[in-house]
Amino acid sequence: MSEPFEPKIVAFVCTYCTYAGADLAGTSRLKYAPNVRIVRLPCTGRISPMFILKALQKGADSVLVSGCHPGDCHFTAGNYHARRRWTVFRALLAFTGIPEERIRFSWVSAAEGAKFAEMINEITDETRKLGPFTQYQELQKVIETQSSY
Amino acid sequence: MIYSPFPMRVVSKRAEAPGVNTLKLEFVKEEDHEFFKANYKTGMFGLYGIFGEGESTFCVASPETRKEYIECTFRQSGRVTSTLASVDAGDIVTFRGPYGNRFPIEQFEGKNLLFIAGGIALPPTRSVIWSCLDQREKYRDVTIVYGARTVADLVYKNELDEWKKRDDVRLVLTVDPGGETPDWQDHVGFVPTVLEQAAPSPENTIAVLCGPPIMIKFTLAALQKLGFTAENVYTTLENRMKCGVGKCGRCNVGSVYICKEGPVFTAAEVQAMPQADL
Amino acid sequence: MTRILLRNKLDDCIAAWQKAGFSVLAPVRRHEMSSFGEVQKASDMAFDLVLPERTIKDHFFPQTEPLIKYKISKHQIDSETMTPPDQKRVFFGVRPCDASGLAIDDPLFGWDYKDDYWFKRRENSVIVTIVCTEADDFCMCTSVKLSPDSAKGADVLLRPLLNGAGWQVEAVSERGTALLETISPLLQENSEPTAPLPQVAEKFDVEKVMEWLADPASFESQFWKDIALRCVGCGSCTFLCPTCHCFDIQDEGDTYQGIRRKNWDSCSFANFTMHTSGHNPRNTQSTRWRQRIMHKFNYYRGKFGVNSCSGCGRCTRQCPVDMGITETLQAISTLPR
Amino acid sequence: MGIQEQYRSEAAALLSSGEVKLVIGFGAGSTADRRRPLFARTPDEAQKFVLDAACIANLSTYLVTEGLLSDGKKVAVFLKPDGIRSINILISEAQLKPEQVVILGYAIENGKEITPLEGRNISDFSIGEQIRSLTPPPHILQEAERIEEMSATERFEFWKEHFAKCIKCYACRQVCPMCYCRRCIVDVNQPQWVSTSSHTLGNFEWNLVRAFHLAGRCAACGACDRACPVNIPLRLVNYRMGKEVIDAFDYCAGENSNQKPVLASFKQDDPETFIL
Repeated sequence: MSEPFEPKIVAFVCTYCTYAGADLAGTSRLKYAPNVRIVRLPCTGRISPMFILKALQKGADSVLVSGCHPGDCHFTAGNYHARRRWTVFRALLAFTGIPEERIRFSWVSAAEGAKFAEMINEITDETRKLGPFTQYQELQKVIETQSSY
Repeated sequence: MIYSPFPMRVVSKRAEAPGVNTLKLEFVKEEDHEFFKANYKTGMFGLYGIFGEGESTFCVASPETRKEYIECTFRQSGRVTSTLASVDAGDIVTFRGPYGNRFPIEQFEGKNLLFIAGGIALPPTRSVIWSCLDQREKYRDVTIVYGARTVADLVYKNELDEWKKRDDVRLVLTVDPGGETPDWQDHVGFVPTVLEQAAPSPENTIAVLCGPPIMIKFTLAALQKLGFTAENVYTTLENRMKCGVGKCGRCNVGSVYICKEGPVFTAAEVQAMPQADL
Repeated sequence: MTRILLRNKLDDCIAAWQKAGFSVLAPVRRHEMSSFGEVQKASDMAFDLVLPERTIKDHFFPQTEPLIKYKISKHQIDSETMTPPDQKRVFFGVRPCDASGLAIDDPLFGWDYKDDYWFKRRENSVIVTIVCTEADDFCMCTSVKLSPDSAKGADVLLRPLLNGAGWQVEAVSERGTALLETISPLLQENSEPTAPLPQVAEKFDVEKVMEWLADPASFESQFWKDIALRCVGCGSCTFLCPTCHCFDIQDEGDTYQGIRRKNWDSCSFANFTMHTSGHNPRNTQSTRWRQRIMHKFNYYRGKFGVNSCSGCGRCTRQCPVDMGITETLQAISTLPR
Repeated sequence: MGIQEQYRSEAAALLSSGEVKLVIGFGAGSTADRRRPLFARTPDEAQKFVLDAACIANLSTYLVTEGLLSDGKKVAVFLKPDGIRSINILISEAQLKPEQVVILGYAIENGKEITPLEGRNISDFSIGEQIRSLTPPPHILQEAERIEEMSATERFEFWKEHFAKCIKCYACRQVCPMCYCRRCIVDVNQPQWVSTSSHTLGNFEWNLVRAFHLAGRCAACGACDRACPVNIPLRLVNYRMGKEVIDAFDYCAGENSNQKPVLASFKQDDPETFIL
């Protein structure tokens, strides 16, 4: 491995708060790590655990899920529902050996551009320390080779 | 290898009816084309695919007398057909085939031909129609009865016009009641009824019948009324397929594998199958 | 006088085969499941199993198999056909029912279009069958006209010695003869008696069953509806069957690249025959169970002259609701007619 | 009169009076220690019912068979407390109407003694306290604890080995009373969220999705675990999900039939310690 490891991070964000927050970070010229790929969704309530699995399947090293602070949901309660789901899904991932440090959850409002930039930097640094999620990525590699099982 | 398809280049795409498209495909590799030319007979089917989405089974709509291209006509309904419907000229799709049996058109020589089709089932019929019309001298009277739900749902509108103009083809067009437009000149009514009114003679006549199951059922009854025997009526069956070559185990009706022993059957053969499995 | 292979020579035997370029697979217990797996020494093998939970079919018709690798760009698609590995393999300790299963499926995979994925593996494999000395409540080979010492599908047949020290060895095919040559120094002449075969009771009269199934009136019999009531529609009986061969072809990947795969599929699944239009020719569990039985004991015989069942009994053994071929065929053979 | 005879005659009476159209119970199986689901439509057929300590299956799964209850008629079913718990969950998820189910309840103690349970309608049973205090069998508990103590890498390897065996026969789904979706997420192909192939990655995804969909809905009957032909310890992951839901939301699925499904409801002060 001659090239240094650059983590791939996928962020699923709600359009009303966190995406606007990310936008603010941009317009405020706050610099944050370019390792994050943002996927914008209407609400955290729309962020299915399937998305997280898909991101891992496609080679993400970390996943961030982020939306409006409790009480601020554009659809009133989407983030409350999402929070319950995350709690359970996070426990499931932990129990099956997918490290908790690789799946992050946050509330970032439209005003928190700085928080967003800081958080992305932090997650990128930590993921860099964790290294690539080879355990999961191996599974993808294996299916590309013919085997007699 | 057995499940490896031929790459095909899309020459053109033609919208036939709402949700129905025809693709004209040419072989990318000459050896694939040679194989197709050597093996294709009217009635056979293929698996048309797009890598990343999968394969879908439908007939080869072009006749065995014109093997430069493959034409296929399909309704957009699932994952594969939706993607196939979105290709443009120049794109690469795949074709696996030709598979299955054929309409025995040499046995039809010297006979009158009656073609009956409903809706999206004109494509398989059209393959036989052109195979016969391209050797017109070998056959006697040719009658085509074609119906669709609405005028818009009629496919191959250009060819319908062409057949209409020919004096060696009798074309009977119909649309279901309510499906006609103000300027519709042809029949209004269901295919079986219109067929009975047209009253083609069963004498020395072969009927080729393709359509949805419910239409087949009533049209067969009408044909019997007109004096046709089940042995002289040919039809095609279709089922979900994955391999096309008799291995994947899902297209059978009773003991008959549609992919290997079909898709062309006489009505007598279809009647001998367990009807509950159709 | 016949030749025998002693148990204590088995390690040498494996070594000899490995030296000759074979990998050796045998029944193993791994991760709380028994199946055929690669072994390095005799102690890896699980000889006490009547039958491993998984069949040998897994190694000829894997549960998922890459067929074609593809890369997509705007006006070009590069595809590469993937083929099974060339590895030569010895399957040691196969039960007669599992070995028969392979022979039963050969004509299907060779039906006009040859399935190279199956045959390449078949040609690279030598089957060493060990005759059964034990049977359990679910074994039913005798009911389908096979036996605990059937040589069908085998290249070498081993008969356990009564004293348990080894096996009497007999090559039953050319491939078997060639395999035994690689270990000829390890075999010895001997006339030890072999262990008796287990008693496997005939559970149904398969002739009577076939006769009933062949009767067109049976197709719509109420029998199917009654017997399949408790079927939950999982695929465990088909996936654990040594002869079930149905599959699906699926593309897996993203917009630019991926793999077309051949995956096990099961006639028990509702989606198996579902048309895109929503029409499903086999839309109830009873029609699907009828298809399974008809296919095995009527259609397959009509096409290939053999029933598609080798009597291993796994369908009943593993069924979550205690269904299976045995019960169904027993019921059919006792139907009033 | 033993419980078996008592329930046989009760089933027969329910059928002959026309109160129920069908009784789902157990009959003799293919070996001495097996019992199989038996469907009785006539009083005569009810005489074939067997009820003893080997009747461990959760028959409530048949109640969600497509079309079974659509005629509004009643069905009687033999159920243990875990089956009754399933019925509570199904009612709370609007999959069953309480008045359509007649329960012939029984309990098995110490794996051998079998006792009848009082009551016939779901409202007659109060199993709340019982199931909340119900701990899984010691071997499950020990195994779950052993996994919790592993490092993430070890845990991943543990499950990888188990999921590698999965053949996607979907027996776990098909026997589960809670898996009543007409179209399961794995059967959806536009888009294809979970790959249908049963390679380890596809199996991993399927098993995670299955476990997640059962979080806060599992009746802990163990049917999936028993049905799995390749012996994946599904009960462990179901147990862990159930525990999480109790710990985080003080919610125990199937305590009664008036619950709001845990993932379809929320409290404003739900815990969120992990959220940045």
